[in-house]
Amino acid sequence: MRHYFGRKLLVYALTFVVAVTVNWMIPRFMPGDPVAGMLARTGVSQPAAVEAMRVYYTDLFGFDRPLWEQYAGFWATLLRGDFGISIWLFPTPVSTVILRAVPYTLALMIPAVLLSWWAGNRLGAYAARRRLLDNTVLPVGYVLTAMPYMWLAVLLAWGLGVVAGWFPVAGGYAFSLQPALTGEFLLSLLHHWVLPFLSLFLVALGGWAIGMRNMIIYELESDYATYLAALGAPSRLIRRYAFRNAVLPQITGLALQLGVLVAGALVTEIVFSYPGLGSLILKAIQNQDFFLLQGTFMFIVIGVLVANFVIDLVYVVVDPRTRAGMAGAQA
Amino acid sequence: MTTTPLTEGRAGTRVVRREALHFAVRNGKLVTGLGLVLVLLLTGLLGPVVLGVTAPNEYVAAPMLPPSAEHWFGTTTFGQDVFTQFVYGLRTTFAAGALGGGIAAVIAMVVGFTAGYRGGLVDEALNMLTNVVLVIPTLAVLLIINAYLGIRSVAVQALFIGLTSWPWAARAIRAQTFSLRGRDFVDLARLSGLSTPRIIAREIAPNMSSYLFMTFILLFGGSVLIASSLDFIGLGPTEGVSLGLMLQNATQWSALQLGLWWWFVPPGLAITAIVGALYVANVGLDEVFNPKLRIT
Amino acid sequence: TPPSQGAGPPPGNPGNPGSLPRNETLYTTGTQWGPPAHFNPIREGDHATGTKGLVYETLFHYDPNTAKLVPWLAESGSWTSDTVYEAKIRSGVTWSDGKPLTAKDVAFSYGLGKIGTISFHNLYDWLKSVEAADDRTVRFTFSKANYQEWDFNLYSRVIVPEHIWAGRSEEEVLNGANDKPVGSGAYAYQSHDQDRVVYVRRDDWWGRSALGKEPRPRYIVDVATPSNEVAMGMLLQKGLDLSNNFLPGVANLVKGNFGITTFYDQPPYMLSANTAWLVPNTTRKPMDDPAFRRALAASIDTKKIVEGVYGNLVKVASPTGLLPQWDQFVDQSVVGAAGFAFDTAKARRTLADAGYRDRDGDGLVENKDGSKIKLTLIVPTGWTDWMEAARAIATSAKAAGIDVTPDFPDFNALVEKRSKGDFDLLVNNERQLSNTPWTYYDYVFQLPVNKTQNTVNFGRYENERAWKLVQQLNQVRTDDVAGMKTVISQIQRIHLDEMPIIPLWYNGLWAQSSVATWKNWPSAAQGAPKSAPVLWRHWLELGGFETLTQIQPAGS
Amino acid sequence: MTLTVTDLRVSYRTLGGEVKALDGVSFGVRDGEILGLAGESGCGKTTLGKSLIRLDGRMRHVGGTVELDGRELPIADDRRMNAFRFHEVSLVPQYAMSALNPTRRIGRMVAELLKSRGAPLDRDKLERRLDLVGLPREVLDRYPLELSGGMKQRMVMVVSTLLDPSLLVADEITSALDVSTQKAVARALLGFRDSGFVKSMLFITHDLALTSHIADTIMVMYAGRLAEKAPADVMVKAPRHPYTRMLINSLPEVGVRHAERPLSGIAGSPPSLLDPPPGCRFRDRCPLADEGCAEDPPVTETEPDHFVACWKA
Amino acid sequence: MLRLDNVTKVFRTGTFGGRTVTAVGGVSFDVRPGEVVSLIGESGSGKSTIGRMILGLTPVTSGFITMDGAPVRPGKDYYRAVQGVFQDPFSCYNPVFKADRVFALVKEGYFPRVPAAEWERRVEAAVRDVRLNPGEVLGKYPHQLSGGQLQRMLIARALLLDLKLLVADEITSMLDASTRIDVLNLLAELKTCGLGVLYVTHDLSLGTYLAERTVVLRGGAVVEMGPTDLVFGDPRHPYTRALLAAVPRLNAPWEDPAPVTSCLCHESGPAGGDGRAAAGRAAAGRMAEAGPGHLVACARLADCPPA
Ligand SMILES: Nc1ncnc2c1ncn2[C@@H]1O[C@H](COP(=O)(O)OP(=O)(O)OP(=O)(O)O)[C@@H](O)[C@H]1O
Ligand SMILES: Nc1ncnc2c1ncn2[C@@H]1O[C@H](COP(=O)(O)OP(=O)(O)OP(=O)(O)O)[C@@H](O)[C@H]1O
Ligand SMILES: [Mg+2]
Ligand SMILES: [Mg+2]
Repeated sequence: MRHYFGRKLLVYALTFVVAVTVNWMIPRFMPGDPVAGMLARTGVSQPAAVEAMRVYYTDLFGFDRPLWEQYAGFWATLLRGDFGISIWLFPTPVSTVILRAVPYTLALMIPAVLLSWWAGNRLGAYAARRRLLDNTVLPVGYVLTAMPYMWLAVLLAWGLGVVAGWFPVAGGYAFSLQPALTGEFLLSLLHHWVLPFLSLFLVALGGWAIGMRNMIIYELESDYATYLAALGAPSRLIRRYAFRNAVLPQITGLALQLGVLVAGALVTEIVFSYPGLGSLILKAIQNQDFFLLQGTFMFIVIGVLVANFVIDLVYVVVDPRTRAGMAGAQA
Repeated sequence: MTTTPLTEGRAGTRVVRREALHFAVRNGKLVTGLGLVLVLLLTGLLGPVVLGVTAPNEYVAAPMLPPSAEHWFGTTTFGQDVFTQFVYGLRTTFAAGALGGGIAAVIAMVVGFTAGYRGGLVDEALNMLTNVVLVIPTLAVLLIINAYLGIRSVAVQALFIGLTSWPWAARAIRAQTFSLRGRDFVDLARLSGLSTPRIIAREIAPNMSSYLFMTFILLFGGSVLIASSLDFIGLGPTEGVSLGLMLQNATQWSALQLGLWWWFVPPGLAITAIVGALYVANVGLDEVFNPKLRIT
Repeated sequence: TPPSQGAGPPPGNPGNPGSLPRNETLYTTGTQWGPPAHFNPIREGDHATGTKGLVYETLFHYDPNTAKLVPWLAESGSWTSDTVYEAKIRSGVTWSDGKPLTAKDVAFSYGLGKIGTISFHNLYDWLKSVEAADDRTVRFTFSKANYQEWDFNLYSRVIVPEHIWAGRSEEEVLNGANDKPVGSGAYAYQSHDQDRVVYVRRDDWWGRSALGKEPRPRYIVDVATPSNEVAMGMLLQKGLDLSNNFLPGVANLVKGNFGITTFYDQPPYMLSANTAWLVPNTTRKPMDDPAFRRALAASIDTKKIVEGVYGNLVKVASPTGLLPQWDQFVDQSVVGAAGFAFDTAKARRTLADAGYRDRDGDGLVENKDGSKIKLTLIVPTGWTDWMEAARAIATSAKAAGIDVTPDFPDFNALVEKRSKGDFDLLVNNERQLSNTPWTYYDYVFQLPVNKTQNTVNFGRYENERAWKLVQQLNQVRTDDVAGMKTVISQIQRIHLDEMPIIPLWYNGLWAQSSVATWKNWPSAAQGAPKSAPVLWRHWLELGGFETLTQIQPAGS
Repeated sequence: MTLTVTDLRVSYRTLGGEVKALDGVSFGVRDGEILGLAGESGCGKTTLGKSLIRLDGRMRHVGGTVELDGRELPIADDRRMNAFRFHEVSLVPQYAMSALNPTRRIGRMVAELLKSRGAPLDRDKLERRLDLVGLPREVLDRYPLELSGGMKQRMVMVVSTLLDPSLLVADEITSALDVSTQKAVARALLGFRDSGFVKSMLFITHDLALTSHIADTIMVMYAGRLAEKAPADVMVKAPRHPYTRMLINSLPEVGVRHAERPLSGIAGSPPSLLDPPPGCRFRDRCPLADEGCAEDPPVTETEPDHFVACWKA
Repeated sequence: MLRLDNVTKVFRTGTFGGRTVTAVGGVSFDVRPGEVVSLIGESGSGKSTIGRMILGLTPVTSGFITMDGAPVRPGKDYYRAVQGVFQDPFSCYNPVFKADRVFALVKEGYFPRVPAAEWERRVEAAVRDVRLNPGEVLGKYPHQLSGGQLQRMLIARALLLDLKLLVADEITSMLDASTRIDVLNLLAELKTCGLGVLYVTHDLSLGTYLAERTVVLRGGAVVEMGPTDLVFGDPRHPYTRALLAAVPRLNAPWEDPAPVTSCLCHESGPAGGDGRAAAGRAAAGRMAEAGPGHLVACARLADCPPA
């Protein structure tokens, strides 16, 4: 057990260091001067003023110090949870900007990932059972997974949003509301959440359904299933076992897919102007706000690492094989 | 006298191959999937030649024309012919998929074969690398690297996709190699004086050719999707036209809001069709090569 | 739920923190592309829209239609001598915290310019001192009277309350978020979130009685939409009342029956806001040759851009580049003699006459010394309309024999190239409509050329005479229209002969409004208001605020 | 007779056609009898075992009947057959190593399996049987992974016989074990029969020596047909079919040295079952074969309980 | 010819070699030209590992393996003289290629300059040497050949080289009883030509059939070794006895050896796997001599009477 987690933690630590380093390098090696860019964007018109401001802000952001010092400083501030100040949203601290966006992204991601996983697995298991379902669920599943996230999102926004008018197409809650713990506000949150959720959910759903269907078929061919069938066990029991065993690789799959799902969430948010990290990243890129970009990226990395770790934990709980293997139990 | 007891499990690959072909041509999934991809590929390859247009982004007609006999897919807000863009876009998209998938496959193969064959510390180290790349949310990295270097061409885009999308495939290949490495013919090749790279290339790889092909198919599909996502966010190549860029353009110029569905739907549908067909073909292949799946 | 930002219940509406009544709320967008970051009006470039104009105010507004300053916080102002300007501050103006606004606040606000890194610091190159002569009089003493530029300052600089700002450090003045702004304006900040700012009308605003003006919406919600198509979707859903984004293809919606209006109901649909210029790097061959620049100017099919890229939402610029609002300053005789228009044949002729010939038969001309001409036109990546336009420019230049290739670097990279002069051609539109064409000529001709040129004269064009004339123009009194015209005519002659910068088209004053909730939007129609229908930064003083007072609830 | 198999024909559907894996096999197993089934690889042993309990997807029942305790087994009807499985016929499969669900504790799996067959778990009985095969009771709380191969093998034996079936089919259950474990497992099987947990047994292996220790009667198959069936000692000492004889002669005994007594194998290989030639199937390899062998040899009872299918016997 | 001197193999397993498994501990024996030595033991006793170490497929952890006095250096020169044949003939052939590719590989590796016709002649000769009909086996895919044919072709392949030692790792366990005997007879023939054979098996009866000498392994250590008739005829170690007793014989009932309670060597419980303990035992209790060349790993051999 210690061994298993030691190894995992090593991977995570390494990933973290790599991510932080890549992250740190970004603004330093980007073409162009971020401060000059920021000033150019603000449209200050007097050349003399711009020059004075450029000197001032370069110093403020510390771009003039030696690289190693910047790197060390980056780690130091990072470990303090300080991501610096956003250039684009100057003078808002990056952490504030991110923390404002995170709840939206999480509210989108977590249900979409978990529900699609759950429903996809159910669906796949059903499909593996019946030819009719197999011939309907499967093609639909393929079409869904093969869809570019944004395309489906835009179609949904257009169809259910603009044309049908059932759902709003932008924002996290109605623009006429102020955040408050009222039913109206919560309802509005939900109302705005539906479409982005749906587009994420649908695309992911197909993938899981297909994966599950294939897994189940393999499991149903496995020796223990054959043995149970030879002993006349009802197919309900066999399927239950097969499902349980087929779910295990799907859990690993969830960990593998996390990166992709995050990416999907980002793109979807962009389409729906959902005020989460995705929209933020796009803006940070468009405005070359590297501090914000670094912050969001760091946040995503940490999020993915934590999620992976949780999945690892879950896996250990549900799969006796890892546990036995970890304890060093050999037959 | 026949010397060929057709015992199960010992049935060699030749039989598997003959059988594979037999099942391949009868496998609906495989045939539809590959057929669809082929049709689209041919459209992409031959379309531009047949149309005889060299600049798909030229303004050639009145803007916002709906589909007609003259402009099959209508025109854009600028008066570009959507069908011309579409066939060119198919080309680019296939190129991005093939290149990105190809690069990823090569990396995956190098890493997977090396790790699986060498084992030990090399394996551990490569595994670590794989895991790191796997855990890092690659699209986010891609976004950033893209923003950093700026992507001007499909080749560079494909390179980045290839560099980030290999880990799962490397893992899978590693596992396969690992099991093949234990097979005696590998030892026998060693005893015949073959070097490690040659053993991998000549003994192990041919054995997993169907597997490698399936991996490539999946990487290809993934590449197409990632490329279109990047294009869509505006991090695609700035020149030329791809299905993703068409989508981006259509969206940015409010094609749907203005009712220009013919600008927006075909590229998305084509991406879906390419990727979906590849996936379906993959399942088909799986069924062809894996007798267990065949009966269902 | 996201953390709730800002103040508690809105002052005008204590009982109901929840929903804003639709018929009293104006939803706008297109003014900013991200979360409102701060409410510091001193940071003029990036404060939340409305900080200046709704919350904080200026001494004057400017009405482009009458070309006159409109007294605002100042009830009048005048030059008491050649170098002394006195502004009379209105009495009865109070800050939103109840304290009176006095001349001392004004003196204090202008005094902030002494901070070296404040954006209007260069005012002090020619402004000697600011003092409050008494409670209502502010006296500005100049070392050099730049009348044109001063008027611009009069309606551009905000007045902040001294009793709050005096205690702030320089750092905070410059970089503080000022998230509880105390202003004198018609609206008070109510709340903001990542994608919106909400302002609520101050019913005790001084201007109701003093100006007789009352903005109609009780609430203004400025929505930060990330993209045009989303804005268009919301406009169609009637979730927005005014979109100040460039919405490509909106002409279709105006013509169709979607309840969406623009200033004109036919091309160009929009008023003009600024000029897009093609900037040649005049330090490079062959752009250092006026003849080549003129040929380049004539080679560009701007009409194709206007129609193809913008769907007729913009207008082809006059050869002088001066906005339509400045028509009176265009010397038609000069234009007639030296102006240019799209004419590929003429461009070819000009090139040939100047010695640029196609020597190797590839259809593209070479330098006089026979070397190849290969020019790159840079436009920031992601600026799709400009990217499209750049492609069109390249195509039509090629048709005239000039090899131009569009390239799309990142914005920051472009800024760096631009400021270092490391480019061939670029497109720029950074100067907006103002009270005087001087701002344009300042942009075109400013000298000296520095190692880095960060806001003006990117093409590094050096013409001492022209720069002298521009400075001379600056010192013509703003009511001396004839004097202005005389100087401007000479500048125009130089501009058209030398063509240091090529005007392309006028960007629109993007404004598309929905009539579902609010009506009487500014329009060219008879009887309709003519003010600028935008809430962009700096435009509230140019008529945007007046628009708020003109619109009416659709139901009324 | 517990089991009576009459002219059983089963084939596999393949691309090349029908593989006639069982081509008219008839035999009987008495109460309390262990029938050892031996023969070269591919002769149809597993097929026979499977036919008695569950035909897999590609198998087809072509003809013949199987009677157990006087009732005919509906072997071609998967649904009706279910009632007999486990209760009447049971199986210890070749793949015992992987026959247990890897993600369930064994005890729980057994309980669930029994419940699904409508028989409550009798924990005492289970534990007694575990004792009998020498398994600690803790195995019930373990996952299959935590058991060694031999332990799994014995566990599966216990599970398969929990409902005291009339017939137990044990297919190659010792092939993967080394000699000492093999011995323990074989002994346990005998114990099961002796304790009456199973009435009779079909013990399939290709190891004639091992069969001779366990089985009361040995049946040797060749290419989908019965070659010879006789009591174990008779089979070992006085086989009559040339194939059996050659097979037994090719088995080296411990201590037999090449230098002293070189043994010889059987040249050639069995015919393809896709399209077997008519007549005696051993003909091509048989030193005694002549024209007469071109006709199918009938199975004849040369002595009581000794059946041979050979013209020359 | 081949000597193993106190050879030990420790496998590192787990993350970065966190744990170790001693598969072989302190094994010493030798193989002379024209001699068959059989290596016998239960599954996991380290037989294959020894074979692989001799073939240079697995590096030795400690101890020495020498061939004609020179330490083993895996490479073409070594493999010219020492070759192996493995357990599963079906897995020795790459199913993708024709079976005679194994010959082609040999040519490529060792005789690249031999003309094709000459090579063909040599291959056919070798194939005939193993009593196969070249026309029947060449140019076919592995699945078209029987296990015996395949196994014999592997031996033919080895014969193409100037072979001195053949490591035969369970070469008959996948074969039918009748084919098995054919292959064994072939080996017996070869050894008369001076070939040394290390015959690895867990089937005791096969071990005795060919071998001059027998080495019994348990948990990676030698338990008993010596001339085959002595080891089998007069097993002295309780483990050897138990092993022998468990072998099913056609004509004799299973016997249960009298439990040797007094013997220190005897332990109940699973035998395989704990190589470390076995190695420790073997090192501590030196091998005692029970007869001419008959060594037993027993500290108190005198206390154990012959059966
Ligand atoms: N699934 C299958 N599809 C086609 N043919 C099969 C299948 N399974 C078995 N056979 C064929 O049926 C015949 C009998 O096979 P079976 O498995 O019963 O032999 P066996 O005596 O059990 O052999 P072994 O000792 O190798 O287990 C063989 O010729 C084999 O090739
Ligand atoms: N590559 C390896 N890594 C780790 N342990 C190994 C490796 N190879 C073998 N072992 C271990 O070494 C021991 C001896 O294995 P080996 O294969 O030599 O046994 P064997 O006697 O040949 O058994 P069998 O009869 O099953 O072939 C076993 O415990 C095995 O688990
Ligand atoms: Mg079998
Ligand atoms: Mg072995």
